[in-house]
Amino acid sequence: MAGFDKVVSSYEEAMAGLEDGMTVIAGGFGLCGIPENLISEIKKRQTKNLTIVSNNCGVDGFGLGILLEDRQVSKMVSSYVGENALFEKQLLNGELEVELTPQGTLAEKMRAGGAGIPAFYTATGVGTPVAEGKEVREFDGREYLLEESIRGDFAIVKGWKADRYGNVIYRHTAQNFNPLAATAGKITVVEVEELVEVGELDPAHIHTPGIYVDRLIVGQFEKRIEKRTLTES
Amino acid sequence: MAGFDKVVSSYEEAMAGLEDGMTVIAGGFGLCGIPENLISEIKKRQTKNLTIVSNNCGVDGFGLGILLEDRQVSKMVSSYVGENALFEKQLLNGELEVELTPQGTLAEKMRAGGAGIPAFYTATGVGTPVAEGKEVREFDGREYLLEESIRGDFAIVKGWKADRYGNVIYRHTAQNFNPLAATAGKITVVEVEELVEVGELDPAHIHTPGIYVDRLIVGQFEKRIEKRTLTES
Amino acid sequence: MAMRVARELQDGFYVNLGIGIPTLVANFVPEGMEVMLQSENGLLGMGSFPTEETIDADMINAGKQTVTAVAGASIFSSAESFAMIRGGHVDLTVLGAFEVDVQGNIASWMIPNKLIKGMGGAMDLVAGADNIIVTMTHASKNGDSKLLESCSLPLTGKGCIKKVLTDLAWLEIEDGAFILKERAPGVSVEEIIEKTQGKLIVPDHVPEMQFS
Amino acid sequence: MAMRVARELQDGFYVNLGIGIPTLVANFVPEGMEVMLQSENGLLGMGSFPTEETIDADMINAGKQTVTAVAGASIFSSAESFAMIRGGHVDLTVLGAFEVDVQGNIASWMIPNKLIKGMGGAMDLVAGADNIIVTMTHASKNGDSKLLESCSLPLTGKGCIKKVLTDLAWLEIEDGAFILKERAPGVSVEEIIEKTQGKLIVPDHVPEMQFS
Repeated sequence: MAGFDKVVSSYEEAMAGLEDGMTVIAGGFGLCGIPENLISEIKKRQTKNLTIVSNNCGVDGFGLGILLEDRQVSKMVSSYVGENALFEKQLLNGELEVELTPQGTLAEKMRAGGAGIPAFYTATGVGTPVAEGKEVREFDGREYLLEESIRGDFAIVKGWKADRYGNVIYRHTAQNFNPLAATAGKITVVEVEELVEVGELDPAHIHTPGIYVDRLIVGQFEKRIEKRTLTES
Repeated sequence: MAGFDKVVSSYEEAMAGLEDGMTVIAGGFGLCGIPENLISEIKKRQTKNLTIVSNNCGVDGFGLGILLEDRQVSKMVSSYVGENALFEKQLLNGELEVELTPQGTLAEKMRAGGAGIPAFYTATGVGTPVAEGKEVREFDGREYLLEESIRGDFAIVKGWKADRYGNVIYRHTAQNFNPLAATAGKITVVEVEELVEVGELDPAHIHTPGIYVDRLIVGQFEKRIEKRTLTES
Repeated sequence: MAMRVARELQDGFYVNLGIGIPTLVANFVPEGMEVMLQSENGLLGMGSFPTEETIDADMINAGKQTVTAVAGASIFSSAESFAMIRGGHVDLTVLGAFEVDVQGNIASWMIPNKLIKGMGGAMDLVAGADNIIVTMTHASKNGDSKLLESCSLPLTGKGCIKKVLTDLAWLEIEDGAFILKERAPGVSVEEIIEKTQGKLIVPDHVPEMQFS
Repeated sequence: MAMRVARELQDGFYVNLGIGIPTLVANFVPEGMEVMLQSENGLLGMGSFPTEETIDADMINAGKQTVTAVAGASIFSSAESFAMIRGGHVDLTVLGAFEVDVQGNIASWMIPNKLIKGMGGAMDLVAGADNIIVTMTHASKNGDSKLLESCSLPLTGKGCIKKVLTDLAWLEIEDGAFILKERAPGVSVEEIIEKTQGKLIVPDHVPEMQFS
């Protein structure tokens, strides 16, 4: 790897350095735009005691859900974990700690982490269990909570197309948390569907500039659909 | 104007409702990507006692500089005002109040204003005159300043192409503060070079979604170059 | 209920419809009126469900259903999506709830020791919008009122709800009371009084809902 | 000076070069090494100045000069640009100054009652980067040292500077002192001592700068 070439040749290499007890920030919303193969690699490595920051925790048997099977995750920071029986079981058993975080606050925490903003105020969660232990402060007559930013040892991200420099674009709503996660990892690993030539992406269309990306790999994706809904006709 | 059609037919209409004493947030960096004609319209209206939030204040005779000629501006919130003799004169005379704000903090204040974040912490400016009167707080062993967000009665923005719904894209580095300003106006007015059909812009390429835009107008632009630098050959 | 919500729409409204019942509202947008649906996973301009030919795993809504985008849609990150929501740029938010009380508090995300799914975007939605309609059944299956003097479940938001639509009534919240504004077709004022636990103000005349 | 700064570059570095002298560094990037220049107005991958044919008012750098973009460049908003800077994603920042002191403080933006241009992005740059090189003349035109025990002008940043390059020397700041690391060609240690007001540590051997 010389200069700005971020491409690595294997998933082993992509996740090299991941250790027990680390924090991993993952892109994706539901099963849409999740870094499927990077998650599988984490399972393969059997890294334990991980803190995972991700809006959801996949489903039983797919996505981040597979990391629950061997109890690799000790803490989840998520906004919604509804569709996962194993998750609920481990949570109720006390095997898994969950920090439920409002979706917009979670997104902003990731962005802030990447942007060198250690904390910000938001009205979201005032007067709710989310406010417990947090500073409440008034601005302009309204109450706001102080929320601290999140950074991860690793960020795992699913892109659509990228060039070797790590400039990434996302496809449709598979964008979601991915560009935010990408800014917030000490080591940011992106897997994409397609590698394009440097210069092929319009500079104004790039969602994640290469400066945020440490490692890049091209993968094959199942892209499972969680709720297949069709229009009649 | 029905539904989502944001197009207005005159600059008078575009700036209707601007009153003495209001706060106007303007996009642009130097003379690049400035809303030239919206600024001219403000001059024409002779609105007084304005607070202008903009990274720069144009130059003598062009851009925001023309609003100084008839003393329409009572306060500027800017990071850099170096290239403007009239500005410096009014500042030293005490006719003009200036709140010098670090460029990144200014950008973040606009974004936060649009995003419902009343305040955030940043390391920028700690231990400098910028910190005067501001809370300093430690996170993870480092000191940060509390900075409050900015909103404006109007935001004036220069785009490249837009559709009638107010979806806007910017051209090259004329993007700069424009998408941030666009989110932070109670009334956001965008002038563009070209109107395209609804559906012509790729949803993933839109820099400013139409939800932020109240009025849209197509204009002619001088696009003056401040420092013409050429390569030899 | 979706039909009644649709009456609150205005031409040019950007609307976030929660998951479930509220989604149906999209089907009742009046002729000649344009509204644009925001889905908090990062889509402004949500269209109908796709066909077999156009279904795409990369195009879903906040309910994780496959959807399409209308012409003029924009797609963005979750941070940008909640910047819109938190920043008050969405004109109307419709969402479900377990309980609402006379102080405008809402509980919609958690039943201790029973249901822990997470709040998703609901806390951001109720904190960011001025104009919120809560849609829910007036009472639970075993008859307990969901319109309370004080919410018993963990809150989603404090003092943020002003309009409630149930299967029985349209109510507004003002000065610590529910004001009964409209009855659902065929529902008596007495039934609404009986099934409302929180303070209820009943005007002399309570019209039946109109749906046109 | 630009040649000496270029020696601090590493292959794959993202670099923000201030306005003025530092910009020249781009001309001395060693053969076979790639660096990418960040310009805080929203451009990563700044290229050379344009020709008459390619000049474009919409393509400028932070010094407001017309520039081009290299292949693989990206363009973004000012908020995104300073997210990169503030978030510590830029590997090296080079900028000018009026004064630097032994505590690593820097003053570069204001001379009271004389020069009020504003700090631009300088305060963000010094707060966001770990690796900063200040480039300036060692002394002012009337001979006053700019390497001080304590800055006299309003600060741009506190305790953030570790490396200083002047027309006379390369110095590092450690534990409340300047450490003299290298002399400019033909400059004596005595001259550097004479023109440095802040505490200066002079090792036994002070090599002359190498530029290859």
